[in-house]
Amino acid sequence: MDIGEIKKLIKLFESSALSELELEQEGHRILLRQGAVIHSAGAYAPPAVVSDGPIGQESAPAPTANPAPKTAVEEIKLTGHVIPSPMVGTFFRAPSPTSPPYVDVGDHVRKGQVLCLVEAMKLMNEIESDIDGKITRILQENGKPVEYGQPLFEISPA
Amino acid sequence: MDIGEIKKLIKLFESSALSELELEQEGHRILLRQGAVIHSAGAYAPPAVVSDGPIGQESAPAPTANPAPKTAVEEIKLTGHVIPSPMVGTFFRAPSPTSPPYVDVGDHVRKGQVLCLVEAMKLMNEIESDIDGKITRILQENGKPVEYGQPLFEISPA
Amino acid sequence: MFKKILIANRGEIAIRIIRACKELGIGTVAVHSTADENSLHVRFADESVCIGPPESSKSYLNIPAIISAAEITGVDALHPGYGFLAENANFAEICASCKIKFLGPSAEQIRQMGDKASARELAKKAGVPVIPGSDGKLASVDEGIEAVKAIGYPVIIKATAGGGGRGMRVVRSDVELRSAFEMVRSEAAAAFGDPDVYIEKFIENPKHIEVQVMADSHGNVIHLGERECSMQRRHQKLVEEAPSPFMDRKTMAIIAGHAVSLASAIGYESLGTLEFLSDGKNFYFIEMNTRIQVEHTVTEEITGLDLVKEQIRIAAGERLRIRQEDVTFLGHSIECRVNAEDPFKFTPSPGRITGLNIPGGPGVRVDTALYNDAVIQPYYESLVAKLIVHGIDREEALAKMIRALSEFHIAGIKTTIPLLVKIMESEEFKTGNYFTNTMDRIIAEI
Amino acid sequence: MFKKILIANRGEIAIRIIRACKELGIGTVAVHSTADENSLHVRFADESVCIGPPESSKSYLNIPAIISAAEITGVDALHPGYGFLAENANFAEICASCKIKFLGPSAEQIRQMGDKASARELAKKAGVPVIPGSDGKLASVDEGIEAVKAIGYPVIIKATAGGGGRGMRVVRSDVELRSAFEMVRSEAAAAFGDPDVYIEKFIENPKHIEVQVMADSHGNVIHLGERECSMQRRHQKLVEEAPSPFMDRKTMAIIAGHAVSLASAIGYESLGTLEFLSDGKNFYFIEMNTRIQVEHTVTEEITGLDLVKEQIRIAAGERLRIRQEDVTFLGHSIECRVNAEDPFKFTPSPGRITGLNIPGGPGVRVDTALYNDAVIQPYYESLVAKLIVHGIDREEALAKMIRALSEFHIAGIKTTIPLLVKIMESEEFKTGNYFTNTMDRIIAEI
Repeated sequence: MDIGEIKKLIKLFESSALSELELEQEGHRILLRQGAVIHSAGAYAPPAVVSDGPIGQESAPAPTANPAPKTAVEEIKLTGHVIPSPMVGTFFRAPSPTSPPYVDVGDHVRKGQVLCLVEAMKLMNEIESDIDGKITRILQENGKPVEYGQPLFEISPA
Repeated sequence: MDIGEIKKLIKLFESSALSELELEQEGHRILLRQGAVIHSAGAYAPPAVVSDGPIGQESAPAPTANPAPKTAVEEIKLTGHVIPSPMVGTFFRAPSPTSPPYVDVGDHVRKGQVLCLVEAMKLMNEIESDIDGKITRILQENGKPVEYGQPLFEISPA
Repeated sequence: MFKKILIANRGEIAIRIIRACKELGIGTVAVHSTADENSLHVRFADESVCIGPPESSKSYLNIPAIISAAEITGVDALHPGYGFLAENANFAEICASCKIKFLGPSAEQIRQMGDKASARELAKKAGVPVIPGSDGKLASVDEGIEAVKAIGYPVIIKATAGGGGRGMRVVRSDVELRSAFEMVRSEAAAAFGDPDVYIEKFIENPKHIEVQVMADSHGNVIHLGERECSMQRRHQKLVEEAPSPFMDRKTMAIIAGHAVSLASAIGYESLGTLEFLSDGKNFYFIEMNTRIQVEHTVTEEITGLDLVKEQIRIAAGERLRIRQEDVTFLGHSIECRVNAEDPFKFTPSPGRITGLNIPGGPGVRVDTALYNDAVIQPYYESLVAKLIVHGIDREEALAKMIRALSEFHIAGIKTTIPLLVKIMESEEFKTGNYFTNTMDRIIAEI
Repeated sequence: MFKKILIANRGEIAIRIIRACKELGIGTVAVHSTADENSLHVRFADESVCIGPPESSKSYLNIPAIISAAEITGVDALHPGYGFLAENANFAEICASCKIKFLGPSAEQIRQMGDKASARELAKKAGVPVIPGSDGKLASVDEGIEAVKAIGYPVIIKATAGGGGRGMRVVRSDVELRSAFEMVRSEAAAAFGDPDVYIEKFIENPKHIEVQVMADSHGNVIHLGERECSMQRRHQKLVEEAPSPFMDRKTMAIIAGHAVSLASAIGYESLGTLEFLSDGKNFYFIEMNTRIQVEHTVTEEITGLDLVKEQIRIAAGERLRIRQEDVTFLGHSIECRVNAEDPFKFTPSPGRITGLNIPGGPGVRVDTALYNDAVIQPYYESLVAKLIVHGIDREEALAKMIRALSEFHIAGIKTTIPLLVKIMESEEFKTGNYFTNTMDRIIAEI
């Protein structure tokens, strides 16, 4: 797809009533959006109502200040198998502050192997791997809070 | 998939009630979205806010009860040259209740010929034809109110 | 005052609480299920934590997840809203043990008033009238006839193990009682495996009247007048108003006095609502809600007070800022509950909002989590908006409600707005002459 | 009472009037230009008539078209709103001659108070203070110095033919007066072709205070307290509140008394607003508006009255339903005007609304014609919404306004919301210590 084609596509899109257009072909992908309403296609898309729109509401306050890790993680594209946090709590990579971590990037893990702890209500919950594979990423920081469903590890299946 | 095909697809999509359309074929993928905001492209489209939506709000009162003539006229497709009312007032086809009408369907008229009267604030305003041609339709009822811009006559140009 | 409050709820009440916190300069933490990721309560809070999957049992009712969210965000108090965990004594206890101030009364008070039998006993002890009856199961029909002597007909025979409207019969004479007694016993045995029955005074056309009380931790208890909640369908309130158009002021003053007595007697602390049934002359305490109510709004409108703020101030240990004699009632307020339901079949109607117009103008208030493009989830209760009006008198409030309902457009889902219009235009509502059984009549007519 | 009223206006005020009519059971006719076909005021009215093309001069200012619309729809009264034809005495006269009741005072009263010089004379006659000055052009600088003896410095030298802030100079001593006198004269001669000048007392930090009066056709005149309107940019009000946080109650009572005297003196009938400048101690009548004002809302909030309904009742010949001593003021109210403008450059920003969230909850009122997908037209004034809050005191009202502004999202156009947030958070507004020149300081700081 060359600039000329893209230009035509944009023109077409602008004259349409569409709010979003995504086109993938021959290894190219193009995503067009207009209108204030839609921000991101993912599950974390903010609702229309609080979007700033193309012109911005300069001093309109950002409505949500999510805990930091969430935002950071959202920017990472996860390609492998993901182990999400099954609960709200605090993420610990090791059984005690002085122990070595359960796993590190590059480690091979087996299904059922403990990967980390999530502390909730003073209880330490062991989080196990649900597949065999190699740890490719650790997505949360030791000692930091995690929400329900937040990705903890990325694993490349064996 | 070329621009022509995409254009057709967008047209189809826009005329549908869909909010999202994703098509994948032969390695191409296209995703179209339209927000809740846009209902119909026409200039007379009711605003989103008072539309009933696909399911209807059975007893939600019709927000506007326009004077009858307007609604009636809007349903007629006008193909010829239209003489609109240049003012709000009352439409009269003849100079007096006992006189014959200025024009009738089928009459040939000349540019500048008086077609009717519109009474506003006790003043009779003569409405003239702005082209030569044949009267094909009379769009308002004698003695009934007309709004600004409402079509009065349809004329087939000579 | 608190620094940060976690709101263990969703929808309009979560937003209501966030608004109160913001106006008091208190930070807010929203919790939400994965289904509510894009909800307004999440957007309007300062922080948010996802606590579980869509099902309430795994998210909004998930005590460990909520406590854990409170701990990782470092809040010093928690507001339960209504529904979900709002009247769960265990939850209140756990909050206390985790040094998180629960915005409500103590676990003990929730327990005392949560059990109907115990609440009835406490009321009797405090001299508050309860529905007279046999005070326990009847050994024989003759014992029943003896019991009626004290209370008079009509009475209702009820299965001790019954509930949900089953296993009960209204009788109006000894003859009827004799013929119905064994019938209800055998029905009860068949339906609940327990033949025991008791009798209770039957109120022909009952009004459901509730009294708002407010009690601080220093022993001060006041009431904020009554709310008329008789427009119900299957015990679900649809419309509430304040003051009651039916009750006379003298009787109401006595009922309100009883509400204050009972709250004082148990050393109550926080907002609370005492519910009464009345036939206009007599009135009987039936139960107490130890939380903020959906319909607290109508009391706010006529008193000018912000009940959620007052609730927070009480929890922070402040003294009530007004005395009973400072409470003034101005005009009349009506609330309509807009539910995502078929307005006549009452089947739920979840879905995406594709068009929205919210009424406005003088004397109109809307509490809602709706926005254009919001998705109404099938997992939770169907209340999507509360439309509240305030007029100089009942006539103005009613005209305003009809006007506001005509401006309220919600496309993409079905709502109860058409039903609410019918209620507002009914003769019974217009005259204020309606009872807990009036909705059946209105629905039958549709 | 009237059967049907035509609303000769558009936007939020047209909707405001339609709402009042609906609640009073009066039919409504909306008029609109072709640009406003899809506007909410057209949707909410019972009937609508298109009266002309987008330009105001050919539609909303088009007297024959409006009268004609009134005649074909058979209305018995007409409400002009504010702006457009609201203070056009000829229009009021034509309505009267067509037997259409104009919802405002008589044409004569509009004329009397519409002319500043005549209004000043009437005020002086009624014993109401006006800004002291030379009462006419000065023949020489010595005459000027003589005139100052009575009023004291500082004074302002103004060109008789001047206007729009040009041809004026503030002077603080005889020396300055002598040096500036001829300068202003030659400037005036150059700019307006007329060298005549006069002098007037200059008020250093003026407050713009207005008093709402209400007068029926039976000679009863009452006031509904003041509105503080000093937060202005180039004489355009941005924020209003009631009561004034700056004026002391004793002075305010005197000002309100003068407002009632003047309205009585001219036999005024309808709603009206008398505007005063004050330095806190002294106050001077400057002009009267003989119509409903944009900011009537804050008076409604603290009095509980519906001013538009009262205006309609007065026009229908009813007596005022309350006496002065029945008027009560409860709490505090603030209004923010949301304009479709760049918030810092003040350039208009018409366009399509692509996203909208309107604030709600307790004590929040929004008067607007906005809806999702509405198009803000470039032809008309830029006011798109009024956000009004009511709190138990000024502190609560201010916190509520900041909270409500944070919930107000309008996408697709620029609005003054960010500027309003800055005003609300400014030290001057917080303390109530602001004057008609405060906005300049706030804007300069941005």
